[in-house]
Amino acid sequence: MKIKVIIACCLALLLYNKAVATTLKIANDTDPVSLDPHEQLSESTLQFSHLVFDPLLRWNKNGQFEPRLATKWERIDSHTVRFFLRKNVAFRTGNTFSAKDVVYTIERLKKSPDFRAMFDTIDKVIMVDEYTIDVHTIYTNPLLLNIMTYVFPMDKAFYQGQDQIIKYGETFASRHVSGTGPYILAERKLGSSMELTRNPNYWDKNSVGNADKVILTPIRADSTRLAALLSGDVDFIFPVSPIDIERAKKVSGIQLVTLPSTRILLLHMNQNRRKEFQDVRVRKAINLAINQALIVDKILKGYATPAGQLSSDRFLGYINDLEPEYNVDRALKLMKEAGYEKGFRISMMAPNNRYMSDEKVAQAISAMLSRIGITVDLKTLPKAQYFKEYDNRSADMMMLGWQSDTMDSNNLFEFIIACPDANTGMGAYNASEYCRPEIDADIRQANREMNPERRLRLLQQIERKIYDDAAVVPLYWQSLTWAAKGNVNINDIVNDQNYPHIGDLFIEE
Amino acid sequence: MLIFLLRRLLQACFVMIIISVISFSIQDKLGDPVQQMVGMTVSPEERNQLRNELGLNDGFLVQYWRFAKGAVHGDLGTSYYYKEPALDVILEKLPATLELAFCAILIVILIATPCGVLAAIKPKHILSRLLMLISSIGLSVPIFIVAILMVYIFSIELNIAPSFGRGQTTEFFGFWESGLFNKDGLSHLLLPSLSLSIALMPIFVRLIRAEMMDVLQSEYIRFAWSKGLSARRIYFIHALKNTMLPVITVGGIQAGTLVAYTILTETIFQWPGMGFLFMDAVSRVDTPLVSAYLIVVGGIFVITNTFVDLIYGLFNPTVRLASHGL
Amino acid sequence: MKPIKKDLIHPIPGSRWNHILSGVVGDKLAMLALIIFVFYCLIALLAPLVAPYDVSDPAFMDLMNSEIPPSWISGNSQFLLGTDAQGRDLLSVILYGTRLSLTIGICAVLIQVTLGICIGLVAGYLGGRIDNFLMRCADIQLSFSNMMVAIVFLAIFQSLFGMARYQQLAMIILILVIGLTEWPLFARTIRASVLAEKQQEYVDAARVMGISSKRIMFRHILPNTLSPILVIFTVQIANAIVAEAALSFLGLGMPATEPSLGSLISEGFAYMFAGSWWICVIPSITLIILILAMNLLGDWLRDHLNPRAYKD
Amino acid sequence: MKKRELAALIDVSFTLNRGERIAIVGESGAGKSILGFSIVNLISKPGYIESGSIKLENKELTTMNLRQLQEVRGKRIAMIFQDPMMTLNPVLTIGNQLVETIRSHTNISYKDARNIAIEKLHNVQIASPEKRFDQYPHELSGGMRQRVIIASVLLLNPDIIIADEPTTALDVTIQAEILQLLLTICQDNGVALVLISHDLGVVSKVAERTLVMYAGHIVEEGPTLEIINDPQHPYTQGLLNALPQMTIPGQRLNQIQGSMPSLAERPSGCAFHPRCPYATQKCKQEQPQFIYSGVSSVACFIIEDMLNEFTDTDKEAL
Repeated sequence: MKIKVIIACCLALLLYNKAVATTLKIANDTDPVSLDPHEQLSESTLQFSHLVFDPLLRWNKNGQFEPRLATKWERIDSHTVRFFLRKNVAFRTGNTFSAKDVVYTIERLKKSPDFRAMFDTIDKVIMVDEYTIDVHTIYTNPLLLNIMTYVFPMDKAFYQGQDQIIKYGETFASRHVSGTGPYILAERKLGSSMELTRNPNYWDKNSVGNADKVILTPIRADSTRLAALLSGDVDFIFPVSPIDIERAKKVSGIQLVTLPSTRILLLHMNQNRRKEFQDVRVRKAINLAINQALIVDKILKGYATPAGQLSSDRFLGYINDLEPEYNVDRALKLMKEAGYEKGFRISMMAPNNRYMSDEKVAQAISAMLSRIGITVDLKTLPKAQYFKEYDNRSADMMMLGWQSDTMDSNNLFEFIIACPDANTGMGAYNASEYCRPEIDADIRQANREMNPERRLRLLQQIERKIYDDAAVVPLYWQSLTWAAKGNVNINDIVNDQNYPHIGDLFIEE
Repeated sequence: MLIFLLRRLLQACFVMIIISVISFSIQDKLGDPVQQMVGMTVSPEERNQLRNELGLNDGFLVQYWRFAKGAVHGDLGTSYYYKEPALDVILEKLPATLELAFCAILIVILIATPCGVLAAIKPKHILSRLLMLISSIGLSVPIFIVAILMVYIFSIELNIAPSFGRGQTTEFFGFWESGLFNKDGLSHLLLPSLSLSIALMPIFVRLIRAEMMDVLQSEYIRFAWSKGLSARRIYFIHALKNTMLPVITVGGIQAGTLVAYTILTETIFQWPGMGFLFMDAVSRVDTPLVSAYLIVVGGIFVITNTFVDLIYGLFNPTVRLASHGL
Repeated sequence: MKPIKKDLIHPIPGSRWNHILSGVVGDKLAMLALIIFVFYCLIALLAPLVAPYDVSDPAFMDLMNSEIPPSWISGNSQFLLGTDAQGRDLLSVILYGTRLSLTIGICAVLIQVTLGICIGLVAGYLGGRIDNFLMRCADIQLSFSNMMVAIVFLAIFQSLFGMARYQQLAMIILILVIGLTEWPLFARTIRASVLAEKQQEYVDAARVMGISSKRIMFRHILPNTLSPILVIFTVQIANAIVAEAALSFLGLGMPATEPSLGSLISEGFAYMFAGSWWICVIPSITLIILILAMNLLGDWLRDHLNPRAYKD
Repeated sequence: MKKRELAALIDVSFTLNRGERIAIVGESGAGKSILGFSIVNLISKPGYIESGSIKLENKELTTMNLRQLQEVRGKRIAMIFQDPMMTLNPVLTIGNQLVETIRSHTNISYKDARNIAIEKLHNVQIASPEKRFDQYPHELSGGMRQRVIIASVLLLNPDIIIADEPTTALDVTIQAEILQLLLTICQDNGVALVLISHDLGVVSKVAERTLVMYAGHIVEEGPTLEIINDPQHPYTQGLLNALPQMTIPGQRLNQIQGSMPSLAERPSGCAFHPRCPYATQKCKQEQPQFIYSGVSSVACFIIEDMLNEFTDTDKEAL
């Protein structure tokens, strides 16, 4: 008798399957560290923020600002911008969204260790009325709107009083979330999955998004992630490794979308460690010896854009005619002129799990440098160890990938090119130890220059100086690729920042 | 019996102390946890500040003492990533790993025992020769190649079973997330447990065969034959029972190997168990989690070993338990 | 009735080797396995001479040649087994990889043997508390799979030498890691054999004659325990190579600049589904054949020498 | 290279009458045990019976299939092995091992089988058999175990018991008890006994008839007392001389020179000739035939010659 009951129970459990309307299963590479949108400035946190929260404004596919919770904005004076907020928006908790929440959020951002650097420029936020705010900056800031894309208003009534941001340990905000976004977090298993349901009271009635349920699973290995899509376990994956794209394209019922991104991969040549690198001819020779086009073609299978400068063509600083140049003969001649005809030996480090095919790129580069007599002792490390070494400047040559937070060239220059200064944080990732005070002055000026024309000239001037000086070796701008089943219209919702607007994702039946 | 258990307990403590020292000493050596916690734009001072708060700048002994004090109270530190007590995080993943290991062992027992017995009683039979050849090949193909092939064939080409994760789980007793009781969970279990068992199978087939052949040579088996017993009774009662003794011992030792295999299998199949957690923790430099994992695995080994000895005692009446200790 | 040991002379090792050799010639499968093993050893030793390209040559790695299929598909006779994603000649890389894998395997097992023999002899011969202690240590050691030990060791070595020097020492460290983790297997076997041998009359006799215990251990007991060691030795080399491959697969083994068979497979894995199967499949087959040969050899040795039978 | 096949027994032939007790004697390696095992076809692999015939009441045993053999084993012919420590399965209780023997041959209920087993245990003079019934072999002493084995052999009242060195592994005091027990049981139940031993002392107490084996051959056969009092074959003489009681105190034991050849090194002609003090050229070349010497049947050229001489001189005298 007992056995029969047990068998019956087992059968019931086996047959038990929830009937779900439209479920979208997504696999990406990492899940957010915390539910607190202000705890870590990382791609996965921002992807999550776009699901559960709404920004004041966001970038659309064409690189224009699209109003979200801010319906419009206007510049009042050189230091102030006024934002008009959307009415009739409610948080998950039912609290109504208003100006107090935005003020609260920006003030919280100013306390966040990760976002502080960006929001330091904001002096104060003033509530004009319940749906209007004025944002005052300390000095004129041409990039205020770019920064405001990082403001995802949080529910003040929900968080207030228990909103501390702690990098370790448990906080209220890291466990609980209340936003205005298209989805509501239903369940989260850290490190293995996250389940969200559609917000029934979502304010954006025009959104075509129709997934009732979203399940996000992080899958670390590129090939496993693709296998999950091909075997039908998930509907939408990103990123897709360039190696697998060709194969995935051949599979029917699978669609791929590729967009060029603004993330620049580059090499630093440490001038303090090696006197050879202080010679501009050597730096030029190295630039000439590296064949960016071949790397992009062979290793990244064409899913990147060879770079001769730091700014991508979306940025102001981009100069049309700065193309990567490959010429071994000239490189050899330059080496000879510099007195290093016999070459020399350098050490090089690169991560092996941070960027797409980073290790292979590094290997290819060391092979290319050997053509001009530079012997490279290459070490590749997992990212956890790599960035420790990076901070110590442990090798003569180091690889770095940089995505501009503000979608502007100056962010690149500030962190990668400016003279290292521990006090201001300028040049924090300048592993070249390259220092040109006049470039620093330009960078500072560009940070405040409100005239777009003059600002463009300033940024291009910096870009050209870097190029002429061969300060670093730009490699390529990585492309982003997403893949999904044919009935999932990802084409409309992806963008070059890799924050897919899943709230607007339409799934055909 | 009591003395045996007490001795075992003492040993376990000794072992755990050694393990805790080792696992603690690797903290801070795997990379900088602070680097992983903050964004790219955070200044060095702030990082140092954070490091001070975490106590990472104290001396080794100070840190160890703090760690040991906590460990006694079941506090193995707080995972940097999960922001929860490391022990809780690991215990939460334990059911997944145990279910995987359990299913793999079940498959191994169900298949390896008859195969091993067959190969032992009919060593010249074509089937046993084939079996031994297959087991030789199986022994020679590394588990990660097996796993890759399985994903490729069953998941991508044939689309029979899912290639990653655990699928739907049902909760029991409030803490045990089980995937054994629904179709989705079982289908997810298929490939990982199969590839894990394929890795273990050859070892056990060979072991059972060798031990069985050894036992079949023994006097008491010959005496059993001389008594005119049926072949079935001799093989499955007289011989198998004696065969299983060393198999159990080796099985206990294999527990360590099983842990290694689960790391590989879980990594390839994204099985959300302890091994996957461990590799994740290593790559995230979540040092409290790494050392907690080492301690938990060490503990599991000590427990299984004790159990193996106890079971050994049950199976083998000749063993006096007390003589087995230090 | 127990046969009486005729005298104090232990079995002569020379005759054992003849015994093995004559047996190998008789068994076709064992012969094949031996030939394969010797072949691998030879190409590993002679890799620099046999390989069509010099891997240390700066021109060896040329992205222009990347992912060329094996010559029977591409018709390109320049690269017999094709090239990998970096444009390296796969044949040359595999030859050097085999050399590395075998070196790591054999050296690691040599460490295991040395440690295992010493500990096993001491434990078995002295017995008592020392024996118990050592065997407990063996248990503890076995509880940690070499993968975990590897991570611990890698961390310690890294902090000792610094990351930069570490990768130059990767091979030695791998040898140490694998060598230090599997000694209990040898130690247990030796101990068991010693315990069995100890009861034999000739050991008693040797002791009565006033031969020191060290001498008894090494001159009298050790030669008699060689058979099981030989068997385990063969199988352990295979295991060590697999362990190295697994560590490399997890990204803990040899650096990509000096690939072993395991790191080649792991690297090629990404290309497996992308169409360039040979980058993963050919090293895998190379590895599997080597391991299979070692295992067959070990099996055959086990059956042929029948270590258990040697006790009497 | 083909593996060599070696013959362990050559030209061995004897008959056993109902209720008769015979002994097979020889050094280790003579083939005594193989002879014992081959009777019930229990030779361990890779050994096998190449040719010959073993009959039990006109039923050929060598050609029987396993099922038929199982009928014979235990029920008709039972065996007692050399080492009682190794003969009982260590992981099964005594009772279990006794009952299974009964139940595999008859359709008796467990309870009845248990009663029979306990009765037999009682018969072999085991104290408190009910208690022993549930114990494991390792809880019993060596002598005790041999009694259990004898009890298990008696369970089905077999016609023949083959005892392979049943007392070798036991203490001398217990040896005598076990032998006495064996003898009594055989006499009481009319069971035929094949006692395999290297010890002529043991044999003399139990067996009516003795077969002496050397290197796979029977070299002498006859009534036990006659053989012991007047051994004919040089090998039998050597065996007897080697017994301690045959020597004067203080004198060295009379060893037979050399040792038994292994199967692979069996010499030509009479296998004993390298060790035989009387060996002639003929011994090295030809295989001697059995002849009746008046005391026993012997295969030896020396005896043959002596007999011939004797008859010749007899004739002359006549």
